[in-house]
Amino acid sequence: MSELKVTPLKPRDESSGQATATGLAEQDSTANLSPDELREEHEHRQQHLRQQIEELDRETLQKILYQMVLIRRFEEKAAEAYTLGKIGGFCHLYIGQEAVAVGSLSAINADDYVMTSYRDHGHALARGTSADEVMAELYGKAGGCSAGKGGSMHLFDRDAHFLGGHGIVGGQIPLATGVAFAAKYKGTGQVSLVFFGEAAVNQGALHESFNMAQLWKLPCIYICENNQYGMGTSLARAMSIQDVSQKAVAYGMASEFVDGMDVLAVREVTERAVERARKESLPTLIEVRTYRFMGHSMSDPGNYRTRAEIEKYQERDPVKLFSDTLKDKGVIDDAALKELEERVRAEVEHSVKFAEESPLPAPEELFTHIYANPIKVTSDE
Amino acid sequence: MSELKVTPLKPRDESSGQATATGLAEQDSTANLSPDELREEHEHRQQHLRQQIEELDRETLQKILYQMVLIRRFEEKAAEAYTLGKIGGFCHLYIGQEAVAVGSLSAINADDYVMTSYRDHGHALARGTSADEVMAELYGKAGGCSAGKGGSMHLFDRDAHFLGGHGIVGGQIPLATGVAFAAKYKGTGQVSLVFFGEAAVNQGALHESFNMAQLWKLPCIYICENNQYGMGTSLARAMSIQDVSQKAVAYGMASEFVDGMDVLAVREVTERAVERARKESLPTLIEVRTYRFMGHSMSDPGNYRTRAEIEKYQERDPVKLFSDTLKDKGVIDDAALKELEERVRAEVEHSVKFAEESPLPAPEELFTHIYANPIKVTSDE
Amino acid sequence: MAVITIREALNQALSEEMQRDENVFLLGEEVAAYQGAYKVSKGLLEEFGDKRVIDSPITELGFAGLGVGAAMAGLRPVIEFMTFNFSILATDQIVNSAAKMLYMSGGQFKIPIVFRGPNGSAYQVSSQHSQALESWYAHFPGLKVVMPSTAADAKGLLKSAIRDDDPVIFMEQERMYGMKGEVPDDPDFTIPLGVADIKREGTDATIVARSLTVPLALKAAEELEKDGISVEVVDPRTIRPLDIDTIIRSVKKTNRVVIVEESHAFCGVGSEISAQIMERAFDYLDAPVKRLSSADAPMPYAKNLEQLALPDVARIVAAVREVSYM
Amino acid sequence: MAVITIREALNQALSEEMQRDENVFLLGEEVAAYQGAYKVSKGLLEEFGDKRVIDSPITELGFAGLGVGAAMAGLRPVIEFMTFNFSILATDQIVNSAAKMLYMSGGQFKIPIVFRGPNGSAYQVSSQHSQALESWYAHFPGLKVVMPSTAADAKGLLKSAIRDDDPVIFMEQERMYGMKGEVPDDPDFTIPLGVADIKREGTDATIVARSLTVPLALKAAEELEKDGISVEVVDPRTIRPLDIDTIIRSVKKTNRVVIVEESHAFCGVGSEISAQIMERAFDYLDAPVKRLSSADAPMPYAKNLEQLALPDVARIVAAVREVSYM
Ligand SMILES: Cc1ncc(C[n+]2csc(CCOP(=O)(O)OP(=O)(O)O)c2C)c(N)n1
Ligand SMILES: Cc1ncc(C[n+]2csc(CCOP(=O)(O)OP(=O)(O)O)c2C)c(N)n1
Ligand SMILES: [Mg+2]
Ligand SMILES: [Mg+2]
Repeated sequence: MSELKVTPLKPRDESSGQATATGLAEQDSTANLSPDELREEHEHRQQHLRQQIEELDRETLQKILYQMVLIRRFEEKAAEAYTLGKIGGFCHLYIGQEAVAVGSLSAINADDYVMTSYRDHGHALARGTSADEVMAELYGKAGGCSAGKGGSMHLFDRDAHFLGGHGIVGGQIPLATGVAFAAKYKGTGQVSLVFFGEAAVNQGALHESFNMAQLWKLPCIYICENNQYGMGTSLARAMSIQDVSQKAVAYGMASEFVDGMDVLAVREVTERAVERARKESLPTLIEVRTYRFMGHSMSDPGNYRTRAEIEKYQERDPVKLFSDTLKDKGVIDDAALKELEERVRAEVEHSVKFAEESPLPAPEELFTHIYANPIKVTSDE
Repeated sequence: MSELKVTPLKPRDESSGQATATGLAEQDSTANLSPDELREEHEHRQQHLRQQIEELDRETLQKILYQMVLIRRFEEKAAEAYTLGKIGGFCHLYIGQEAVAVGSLSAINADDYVMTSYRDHGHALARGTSADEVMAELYGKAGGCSAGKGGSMHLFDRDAHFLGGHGIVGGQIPLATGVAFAAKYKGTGQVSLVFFGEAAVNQGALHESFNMAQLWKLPCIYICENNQYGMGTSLARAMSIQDVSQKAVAYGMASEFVDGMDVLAVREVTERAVERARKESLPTLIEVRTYRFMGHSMSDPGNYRTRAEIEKYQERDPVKLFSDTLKDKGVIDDAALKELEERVRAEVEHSVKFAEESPLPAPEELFTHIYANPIKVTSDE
Repeated sequence: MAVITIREALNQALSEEMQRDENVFLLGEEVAAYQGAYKVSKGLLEEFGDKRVIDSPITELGFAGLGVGAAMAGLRPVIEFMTFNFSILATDQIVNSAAKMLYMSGGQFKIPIVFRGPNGSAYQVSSQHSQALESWYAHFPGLKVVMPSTAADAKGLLKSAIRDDDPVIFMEQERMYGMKGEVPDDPDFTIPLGVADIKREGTDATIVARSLTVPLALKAAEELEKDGISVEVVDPRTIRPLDIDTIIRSVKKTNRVVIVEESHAFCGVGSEISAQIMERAFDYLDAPVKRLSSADAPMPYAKNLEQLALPDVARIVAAVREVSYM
Repeated sequence: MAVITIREALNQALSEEMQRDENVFLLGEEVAAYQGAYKVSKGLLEEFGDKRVIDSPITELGFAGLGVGAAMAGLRPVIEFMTFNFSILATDQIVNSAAKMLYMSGGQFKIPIVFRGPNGSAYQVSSQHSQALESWYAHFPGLKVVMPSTAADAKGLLKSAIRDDDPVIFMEQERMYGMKGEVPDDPDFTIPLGVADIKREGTDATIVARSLTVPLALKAAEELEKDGISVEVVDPRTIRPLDIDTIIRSVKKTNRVVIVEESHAFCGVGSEISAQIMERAFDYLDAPVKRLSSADAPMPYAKNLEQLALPDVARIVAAVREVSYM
């Protein structure tokens, strides 16, 4: 099921430092900057990137870029198909947040577990679920990764250890905590990665899960994708403190804050958390400051944000940011980039073709998969 | 409905300082002390008490003592009646925690709101609900403060603004937050006081309520009665941090820690929180370190605690602590104390007589109070 | 009589009741600045300000409980669940606090609150977002459950629900927000809770339908009329308390019943109505009461499967034929 | 055959299944050090250690979800609710995660989990602590619901539930923990899910009872026998899936049915069974199916009112007479 399996890197030696919640400071530094400040800031990050790149092998860097571009183009195509009525229901795009899923998932092993919310296309693709199966799922076809029964919000891929897209805000947080519990119970050394939005932080399910995870020392990594809005409600209007990473203090849990437009920074933070989970069997809360470039879902006009605000963040488009760096670092050149875009285009085109040609689920599928062990109780049914 | 209405004191001028979460330090200072250290500690508190006593009028001090003794004797009698089978269901005694309800409720006005958990006898009595009606409720009689329908866990007294005993751990926390919302909405200047155990702190309901209370600036005072056990589970086995007051940090909420065996200290802390609620319309979390001398409920053998541990806390019995102080401060003498005990005995005896003589609820009461506005839909019912 | 959508009718009811009583306020996710996820609260923030139209964090258990507490202290909250699927997180405060408070306080604390929002299926939103929960809430004494099917009912019943002194679960349907109907202009027009409505008179068979299945039942009735089958369509409108007398009167006339519902069948409202019909009109039944419910399966995403899962006109027609033995 | 209490039978089932499969673990409030609030897990901490017998904080939603997640990753959790009243806080994880996971994942993730604990009334514990919730869980496809009424059934069914690959809601009854019965010694004794049991054979009338009402029905049957009324008592044991065939066979023999339940009537399991009996055995009924449920009121604390609220032997006897027209 996975074309783009992730090669885990050998744990880096200097990455074992105890994490600290540096949220408040960091946040202020990325929030409402002037264009000039932004460009400065941008330059600064470029340098940091260059360092990290020294340490990473070309293949990994190219795979990371490939995944980010794939998610971007795949979703552009999905949006198109949605407006054509090929895709129904709710469809939540990940455009703008690609660096979060790609960066963090590049830091874990193939047998670690991943779970997220309904905004799950990027995570499935980054996890290695084929574009064909994801697109077919969006189309509600039998060839979809959830057999057409889940749809955009409920992508699943057991082989890729992708434990799904979940629709109830916060619902995946206790689930992922249980996955971590199982990993510890079995002593497999696996970690559980779970993604959720900043608005999910206010749900009781998070409070209950964080307490259990820290109390029982579970290898769970909680990644809050703080895109600063829950539907039309800004973080400031929904949470009494603005610094999500500070929530960890109430549980004695380690936490970190990171810029979600910088894919290698996300990877680096995740590596530290993964090491903490594997070596000390401890959870970590990672607040990733990011931004969604599109509406909450395909049906959201998004009037609650100014064009200016959106453009401010688009100046730091994570895909462009990373490809520029790889270029001026000489990891790829225009030709390679063009070739990569070409491969992505082909893969996306193929996924549409695959989805179009995949059959609808057979009518009898309505009644399959209700029970793993169905019990026949009556003759006349 | 209330014989022992509380006279609110004029707000004291020096009580406006911003609260701080001094929990950790304080906690360590009260936990596992040697008998000698305890006596020292005890002396220290005696002095603090003497100061406070200067500022308080005799009448208030005597009322506070009276209420603590009333609760103690009332519950000793209730326990007796329970073992005789006069009282059924769950019966959670408050013995050992009297200083919490009495101290904090002495700091609010008659029209402020009070809510608590199933461990509610003390709060009802301190709020001024008559011993007769409370005992009759425990007996399941028509004369009970909830007409015999609620029982020990669900005492209610609208006239005393006592909004009940609630049975679902943590359930009263959102409710009290809503009461505070209503007070602010109406601009009445009332505050909402809600009591809950330390084990309730782990419930999602608290997390959701604290965020709303701080976000919307609601005049709600959250009093955690940390008696260190939730049934048979110690705080250490249920919560990843031991310092309940620190939970407030995750919401930017003010919090304080106070020794729950010192009734005037509880009163003082509550006064500060009440002032914050009235003047700034802000919530406060107060962690009160206390201890229950009896089992979790009448049916709990309580094997999870050592005799030694219980005796350690009984050395600082809040009722004795306070009466001793009033005595050597000359607020009361042995004669007065004897007279007070006598009045209490009479009141408790009377409550038993009242409960015994009160009729059972009439059979038709089964179907009253289901709806405030019942709708007759069918002829033949 | 203006012709307006159910969405507009609900919006009018909210606006009028908020004008009428300043203790009424609306709280929920995206109800204010966003004008409501389904625009039911359009314009209310502008009309009443952010003191009375409040965007809440995503904390269903918390704000449901906050509403109940506010009701204890004398307000009349209208709590919107973006959909009733999310109310599943709040059932404790609805069932243990709202439904039982008056009773366990021996009559001292009434809870005048409305919990409202869309219930049932939408358009391919898959299993976690397509649930019909009326049987859950109707199971418990202390709650009232209302399910309107027309613009007039939506407005008249919501106004009654807000004026009612008990907790009311008011269930709308996303697929119906755009449906139009005549609504009286009188600002004091209300429809009493607990009164069923004959949406169409007939003599040969009775269809008991609610919410989304009412328009389907009416279409089915038209088709059946062509074949000379005269169908009566009864809409209980209020599920708890249930106006069973009106249903029984119809059954005694037609002797044949089909119950159509969007919820699952097992322990559903249809099973309750069916059981009560047997208990009260056994000797009048010429055929066993038939239930037509959504499939006994979680709601699938695929469009073709979703259509199979839900009752439709063709299946209603077939069901009526079946009980009519033709 | 040893004679043991239902409490001991459940304890044996847990112990044996934990010995049999190391992926089985027990988690809940007070299940370990305290030996269980009702002592069902007595000795298990000592036998299996704190890795597999775990005291949880009071966070029902959280630990129910944790259990479902652990099941996704291959464990077989047994999650104890101190009582099912508290499961109301966890319904989201049970109904939205456990029940739908296999379906929405297109068959990829099964959820082998048991949620167990006492359901229904206890002794004067008032309205928030006396609720019977079987109809809630039975409403949803994806869940299985089991309610044993004897020691043997308790042990055999719990073992089957733990071995089953689907989420099972296993409902006990506090008033029954001390009831004794014969239980086969064979450690591989199990009772299949989905199979009803005739607890007593009879020819004149059928009582369908479950959990606490089974012993009451048997007492009523004895009394009725004295007046020459031969009563058959059918215990479905599994509510979902419901072995309706066994019930129908009995109805076709006796032609008269009383359903006795501790839950509220409205949209209860009794309404479902009644509706299905009409649908499948209409022509065999000599009288309408009668339901005897707990009062349509929250549970009062007062002992005399609590007794009035619950079905008892006298009322069961009267109900059987009523359907027998004598
Ligand atoms: C319990 C629940 N309440 C409400 C919703 C409707 N809803 C879906 S997404 C969403 C906003 C969530 O925002 P956030 O958690 O920040 O994630 P994001 O969409 O920004 O990725 C809401 C209110 C839901 N799905 N579940
Ligand atoms: C939601 C819920 N879960 C479990 C219970 C059973 N129960 C009643 S009290 C209690 C312990 C609560 O401890 P704490 O909150 O510290 O209050 P305390 O009893 O110590 O005053 C438990 C588990 C309940 N009533 N509600
Ligand atoms: Mg967000
Ligand atoms: Mg406690």
